[in-house]
Amino acid sequence: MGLDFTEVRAYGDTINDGAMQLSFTLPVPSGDEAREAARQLALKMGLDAPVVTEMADLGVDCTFFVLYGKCKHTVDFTAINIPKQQQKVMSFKEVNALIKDEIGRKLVVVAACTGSDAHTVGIDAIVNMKGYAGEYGLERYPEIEAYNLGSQVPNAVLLTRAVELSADAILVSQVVTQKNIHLENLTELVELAEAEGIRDKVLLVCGGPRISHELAIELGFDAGFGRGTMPNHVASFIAAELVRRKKMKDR
Amino acid sequence: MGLDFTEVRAYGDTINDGAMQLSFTLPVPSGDEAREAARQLALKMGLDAPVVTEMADLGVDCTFFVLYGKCKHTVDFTAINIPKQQQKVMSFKEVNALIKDEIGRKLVVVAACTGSDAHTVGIDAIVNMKGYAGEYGLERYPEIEAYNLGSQVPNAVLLTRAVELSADAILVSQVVTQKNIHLENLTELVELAEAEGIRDKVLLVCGGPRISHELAIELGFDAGFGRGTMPNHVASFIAAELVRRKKMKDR
Amino acid sequence: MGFKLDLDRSRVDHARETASDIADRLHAWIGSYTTTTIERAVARLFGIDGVDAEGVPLPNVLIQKLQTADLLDRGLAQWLACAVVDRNESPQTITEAVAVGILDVKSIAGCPAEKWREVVDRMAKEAAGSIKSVRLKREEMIARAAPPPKPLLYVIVATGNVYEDAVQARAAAIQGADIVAVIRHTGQSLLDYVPYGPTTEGFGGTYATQENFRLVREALDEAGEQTGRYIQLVNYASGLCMPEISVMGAMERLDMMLNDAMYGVLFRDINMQRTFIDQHFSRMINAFAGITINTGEDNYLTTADAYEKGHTVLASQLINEQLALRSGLSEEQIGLGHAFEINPAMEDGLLMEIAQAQLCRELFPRSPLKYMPPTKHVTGDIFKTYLANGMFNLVSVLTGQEIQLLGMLTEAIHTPFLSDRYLSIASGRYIFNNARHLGEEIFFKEGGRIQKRAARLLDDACSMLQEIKKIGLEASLEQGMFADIKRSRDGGKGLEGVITRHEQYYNPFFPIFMKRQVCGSGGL
Amino acid sequence: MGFKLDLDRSRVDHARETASDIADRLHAWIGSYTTTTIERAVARLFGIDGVDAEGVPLPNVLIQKLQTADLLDRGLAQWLACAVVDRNESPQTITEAVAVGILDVKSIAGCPAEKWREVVDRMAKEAAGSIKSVRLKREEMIARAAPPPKPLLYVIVATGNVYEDAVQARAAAIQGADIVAVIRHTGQSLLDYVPYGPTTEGFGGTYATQENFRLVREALDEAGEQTGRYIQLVNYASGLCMPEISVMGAMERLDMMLNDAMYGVLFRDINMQRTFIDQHFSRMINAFAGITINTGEDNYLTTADAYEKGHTVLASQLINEQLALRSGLSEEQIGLGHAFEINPAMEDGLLMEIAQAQLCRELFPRSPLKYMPPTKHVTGDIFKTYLANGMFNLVSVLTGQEIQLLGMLTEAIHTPFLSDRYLSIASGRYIFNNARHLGEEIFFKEGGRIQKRAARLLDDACSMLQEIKKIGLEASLEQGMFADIKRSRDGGKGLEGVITRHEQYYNPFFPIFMKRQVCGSGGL
Ligand code: B12
Ligand code: B12
Ligand SMILES: Cc1ncc(COP(=O)(O)O)c(C=O)c1O
Ligand SMILES: Cc1ncc(COP(=O)(O)O)c(C=O)c1O
Repeated sequence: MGLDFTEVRAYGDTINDGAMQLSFTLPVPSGDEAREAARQLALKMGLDAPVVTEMADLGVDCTFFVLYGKCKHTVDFTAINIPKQQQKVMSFKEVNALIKDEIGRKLVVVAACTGSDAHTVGIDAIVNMKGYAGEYGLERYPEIEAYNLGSQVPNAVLLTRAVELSADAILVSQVVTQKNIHLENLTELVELAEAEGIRDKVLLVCGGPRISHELAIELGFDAGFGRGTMPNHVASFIAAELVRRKKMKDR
Repeated sequence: MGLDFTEVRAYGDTINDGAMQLSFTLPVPSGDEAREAARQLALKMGLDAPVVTEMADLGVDCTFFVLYGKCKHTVDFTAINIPKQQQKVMSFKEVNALIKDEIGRKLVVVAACTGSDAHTVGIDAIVNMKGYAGEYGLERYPEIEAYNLGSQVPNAVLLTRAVELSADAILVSQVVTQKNIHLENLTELVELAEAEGIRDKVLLVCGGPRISHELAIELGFDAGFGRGTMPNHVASFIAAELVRRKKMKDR
Repeated sequence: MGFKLDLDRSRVDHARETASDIADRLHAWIGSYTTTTIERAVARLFGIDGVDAEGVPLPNVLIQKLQTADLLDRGLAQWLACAVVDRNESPQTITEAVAVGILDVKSIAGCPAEKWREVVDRMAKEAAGSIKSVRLKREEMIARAAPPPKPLLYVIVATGNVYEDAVQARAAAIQGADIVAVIRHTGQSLLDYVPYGPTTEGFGGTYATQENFRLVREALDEAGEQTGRYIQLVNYASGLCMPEISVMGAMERLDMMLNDAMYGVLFRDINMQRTFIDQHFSRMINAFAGITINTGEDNYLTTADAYEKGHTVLASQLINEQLALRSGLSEEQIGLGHAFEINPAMEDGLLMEIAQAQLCRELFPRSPLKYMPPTKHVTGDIFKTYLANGMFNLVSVLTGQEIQLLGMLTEAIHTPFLSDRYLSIASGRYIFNNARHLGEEIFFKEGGRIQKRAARLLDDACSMLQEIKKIGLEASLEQGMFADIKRSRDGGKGLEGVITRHEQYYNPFFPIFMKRQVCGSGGL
Repeated sequence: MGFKLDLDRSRVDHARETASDIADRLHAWIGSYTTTTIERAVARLFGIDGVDAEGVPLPNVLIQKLQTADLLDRGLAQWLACAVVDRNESPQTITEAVAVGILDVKSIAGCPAEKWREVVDRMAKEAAGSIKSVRLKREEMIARAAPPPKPLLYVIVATGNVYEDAVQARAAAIQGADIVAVIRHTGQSLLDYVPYGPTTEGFGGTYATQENFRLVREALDEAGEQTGRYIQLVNYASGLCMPEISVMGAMERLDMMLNDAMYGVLFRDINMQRTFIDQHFSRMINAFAGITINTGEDNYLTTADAYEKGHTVLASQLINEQLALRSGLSEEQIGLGHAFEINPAMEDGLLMEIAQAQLCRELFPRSPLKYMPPTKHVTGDIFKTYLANGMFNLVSVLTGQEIQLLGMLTEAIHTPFLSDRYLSIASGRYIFNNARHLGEEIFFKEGGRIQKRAARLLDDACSMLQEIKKIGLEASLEQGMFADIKRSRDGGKGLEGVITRHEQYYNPFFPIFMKRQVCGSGGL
């Protein structure tokens, strides 16, 4: 299968056929005209030979479509490179050892699910004793002192607590993303931290199903973690990063 | 919901949000880069804020994606108009009456599933006694003499039979559409008919799940019928059209 | 729906009695308190509505004033009656006077007990009468409509914009939904007031306001007319304003309310005393209004592991049932919740789901059980999620569930699109029809995996209830026995709204709502 | 898989005996004929392969020449042996000489019977030996591999390009498919020869050629290595070249062949005499090679109505079984086909599917039943189709089917995409695991809808078989008793290839293949 990675195409039945499936609703009454409208929209998106395979009347002059077509567009795969978590993942043992040897005191971590977000399962999976999928949570780390403030914590409250506890790292979870409320929430935290002049005294880490490291960096965090994160991933980052910073200061 | 039919957008959660679902495969190994490639492809298609919600490794350096995004493109719904079957649908009784009164002889119809296509269920539904979903088939019409040549009939054979029987109408079914074999098949029939100089002596009608009246006209047929066609739809068209032509001649 | 699990009925009775003791223990103290929202609910019942110049709801303005004036411990009713006698104005006018500051609540002259009692009871009768007429209206409409086959198709709308909700609710109804819920704005449950008027901005859902209730009710009645059916409307009598929202629902002919005795405590960190006191009056209102309540045990399984914690659902259902009965709800009005949340990767997981669903059915034969879809383990693979929802629908019709909250293929992604809802309804209609009588056709192997699982769940629920009876429901919440979530007795939001009743405290609606006999059509 | 339908076993035995009589009646005459493709198959067994200048396969060239020279009625074997004795060259060299025209088939001197018999039998033994060694290779590989749980996941690839097929087949195997079939080019079954070499152009599928078999076999063995499993390869011994394709499959280690006694007649309008004669030898080869056959009763339900014509499937399965046994196939090698094709809009349709599937299971307890997915009623709504396929998978694991041809969510649209196949495998793995022991857990109500339907199907099948026994299988086809399709005795394609045997006709492979005892691992 001759493949040119500078011009990658979608692949359905035969290589480079560009085949794709779409589904969407148009606010127009069901019928031949609606089908044609769907077809035209697909053409504008760069789909050749679009075929509406299903058209369903949604009852309020709206029509749902399933459509197949062949996408003309290509992607240059060779040009893609993504900012990645450089830190290699360490085990529970390794992390604790590192902290003990290199920092010599317990690290303080404050975690919360901020704003109006009440989805604690994710942050609990990272922080609570029990942990996630068999991996111990941060509370279980002898070298980490973890405080889980729970859900719906205002950014201000979170920061005050962090200062009181002179936290080394703040962990925020954002699960609800409707209308980009998570972006607002996260941005606000960074701004508050800067306003209070503690931004560079503490590691800011966020996570959630729609969070990527890339996004976190953009928003001014030190790291971001997405779906399927394990407690030791986060612990590894925090420990290693703090060690790095300590070393830099010590010079 | 303020709607501008000259600029219709897809509708997911809130009107004009442009929300759409895509799924496709890219011939690249699964991973962050693959996800980014999928995102970039969606951007090129005019999707804002594309989010890959599922990425699955297909095992042979191919990756499957489910993606949601917001389509920028719009369609001018007011500008759409489609060639339609003008003929109003008549009942079994009405059709027979019309033929009896206006033409005064039985109409001869020859039907077949042509080329290598062996999908007879559709054409049988139209032609055979039994019919479809309770509607009698053409064989059952007292005023129609219907010959069903069955499946895998070469176009040449079909035409010869049509001439022998001096058919008023030829019905072709095409169900297999892979590599547009149905287009080839149908075009060939029209060309042969013209070559043999019988094109205007007979009504050419085609049908199949991927056939539309529009397409049929393009290909040089007199009519085309798609999914869910009933025998009386076809009968109505044939009878009415032949009456129309007769009247024109008689002037 | 025959009994197929060969359960030890004595265990069942024993479990129920234990739950009853737990409820009694709670009722031993909640009767000595009222709350700000209960009194605001009374204000609303007396027709007090609207907002002041700053947009604060008048019920809040009035109750706030009375609380600061230390008058609230006797309840709003007494003061209001005296004010009516004193000024001979309507409660609304009186409240407006208080709001603009031309009337000081302390300035109201007291009046003889028999006098204010007589006034209060008359006003309360009227209020109750208008709620009753709403209930009768519903009953008429249902009588006229085509009876829907069970399980009922329940979908949610959550655009954040009530006008768009109305359109999408109508669409769902036309597509075949029997029940439509408008999910609330994410943060509303933490507001100690109910927003006012139509709203167009919300996250994760739309504000519950009386006007929003009315607008969506209108849309659904329209769709009902159009399709010859009656479409039920649902909202949430939960959070810091449980009784007030029940009043609004009673007035605007909502048909169901999510109205759990513990959800707010566990999932919204609302103070447990506040919640237990509020839920009692809130549920009385629903009972009287003929509204079916939904409980929230499903949430335990989205938070804790569904296989390990299946028994906590049963224990909670039994407690919710006993508390609900004590607020005058009939069994047919108690839509106990549970869910299909076992990890789909589990071998024989489907058998375990069947066991749990069948067990709920057999424990609560008259309850309109509310069955919640897979959510926690579904992913962005919309095809797999669509299939999992189909399996959920199959188990539902197989085990005779009543209220089917249809799963969305995009559950892991966003709040439902118009088309997501359409597809979920299509799935429900297909499966329920295609497997209509499967439940009648199938039996379970004696002592097989399904029966064993059910027996095990029942045993564990019994032990859990025993433990709770020993330590009390409050302590069980402190220990995190539900959903692995720990809540302290005095922690959480809203404790400041709890007020110890004066021995002369009077709320005319308690006797009226509790007297009433079980309303026949309660179950709808 | 216990018996749950409470069937009247005497009816079952009676049905089987009737089918046996029908098969006997057919075997009373097919033994007096041979066909061009049977003799070409013999040629291939003797190692004759390749094409001439015009690209005509050498087996065709040779048999064609013998037929025109009126030498074919004694069978190829005798002539070929004499030629070998006469010229002392290999069959291949001899054929090439014939092809280029330097050898006239008539010019071969006859030789004494004992002589050519001895030569023929030696050559045939060698041929059989090499096929046997392929079979042993398969058995070794299977013994080494992890035994797959049932039902087995069966998918098709159909790109038209063998190299792409190979990639997609490997992908499917890695994703978890146990069996991969390469669908044939739409028109191939009507070709009276087997194309040669690797092919990259086909409609609806890829040409079945020996080289294509080899290439995909290689790809699957690779994937098998990689995953520690044995992946089965399937093709189609059907159409005008049934026996030849069986030979190719035997040589290239195919594991399954679609190999029905009537499919070609009904769905490809191939002459019935030709087909009945061909299928017998074709199946002997499969039997000896340890190949599992699949029959095509599913096609009846895609053509006629699945609910009304359910019994025709059973009647056909019983006939197919009897004919297969007469070709030396063991029950474990007879993968009888049926399908999940009842209109999904039918109330309780799922119960009817369960009844039919369970009935097949109980009628043929040792057959590796092949269960075909919903196709006819699925539409371009890929979500609904995906769900319907999930229900199909559930019924399969519930009723203990063995070979699960996974449904594609795009069945109504196109031949499967790479991702369509992935999703279908994901569905199968999810449902089979999540409901693994459901079959053991569930019983059917006595005299309920499911048992009634099964009994009814069995009765109707009995009556149909009675009728067929009376008029004969050929007449039943003339009357359109299967799939509503009528075929005349002398109509259809390929009759010209039927030759009456000379009394000295000899085919050394009949005795060799039929002698053999049922091969243990036949069922795989
Ligand atoms: C469980 C659940 C609930 C439970 C929450 C219980 C609890 N105690 O958490 C309940 C029932 C209470 C609930 C309520 C609501 N929910 Co909710 N809920 C879910 C559900 C089903 C599962 C979420 C979950 O637990 N996933 C499992 C965990 C382990 O995964 P995770 O959160 O991704 O966490 C992992 C990683 O992301 C990462 N991670 C997460 N956080 C962090 C933080 C850090 C620092 C790090 C390093 C890593 C990290 O590590 C974790 C482990 O790997 C999702 C749907 C879904 N399937 O995703 C909807 C969902 C998230 N909910 C939703 C909504 C809208 C709500 C409501 C607002 C609905 C309403 N109006 O009532 C309410 C209100 C809640 C609120 N105020 O926020 C929407 C959000 C839509 C959107 N994208 O904005 C979803 C997607 C459902 C839907 N389709 O509508 N919900
Ligand atoms: C049944 C079926 C078969 C049966 C056919 C039996 C028979 N006697 O017809 C069997 C099993 C034999 C078969 C075989 C094959 N099939 Co097939 N088959 C189907 C299936 C499942 C249903 C088709 C059907 O009967 N629909 C019901 C009828 C009533 O609907 P209809 O055809 O659309 O007809 C209606 C209208 O279109 C219209 N109409 C149709 N014709 C005409 C003509 C006129 C004049 C008019 C007015 C109207 C009209 O009126 C009808 C009534 O409303 C479809 C998948 C699907 N669900 O569509 C695949 C499908 C059509 N088959 C397909 C393929 C590839 C094949 C094979 C080539 C596979 C193979 N390699 O073996 C073979 C070979 C067949 C061949 N040589 O053509 C593909 C075609 C892919 C494509 N788009 O090109 C499909 C889509 C399945 C798939 N996804 O792969 N098939
Ligand atoms: C019982 C119950 N009450 C309330 C809610 C939601 O209410 P809120 O608006 O507080 O999120 C839910 C939703 O999960 C629920 O299950
Ligand atoms: C039994 C059987 N044989 C053969 C085929 C297909 O073979 P052909 O290549 O002739 O279409 C099928 C496909 O449906 C089948 O079911």
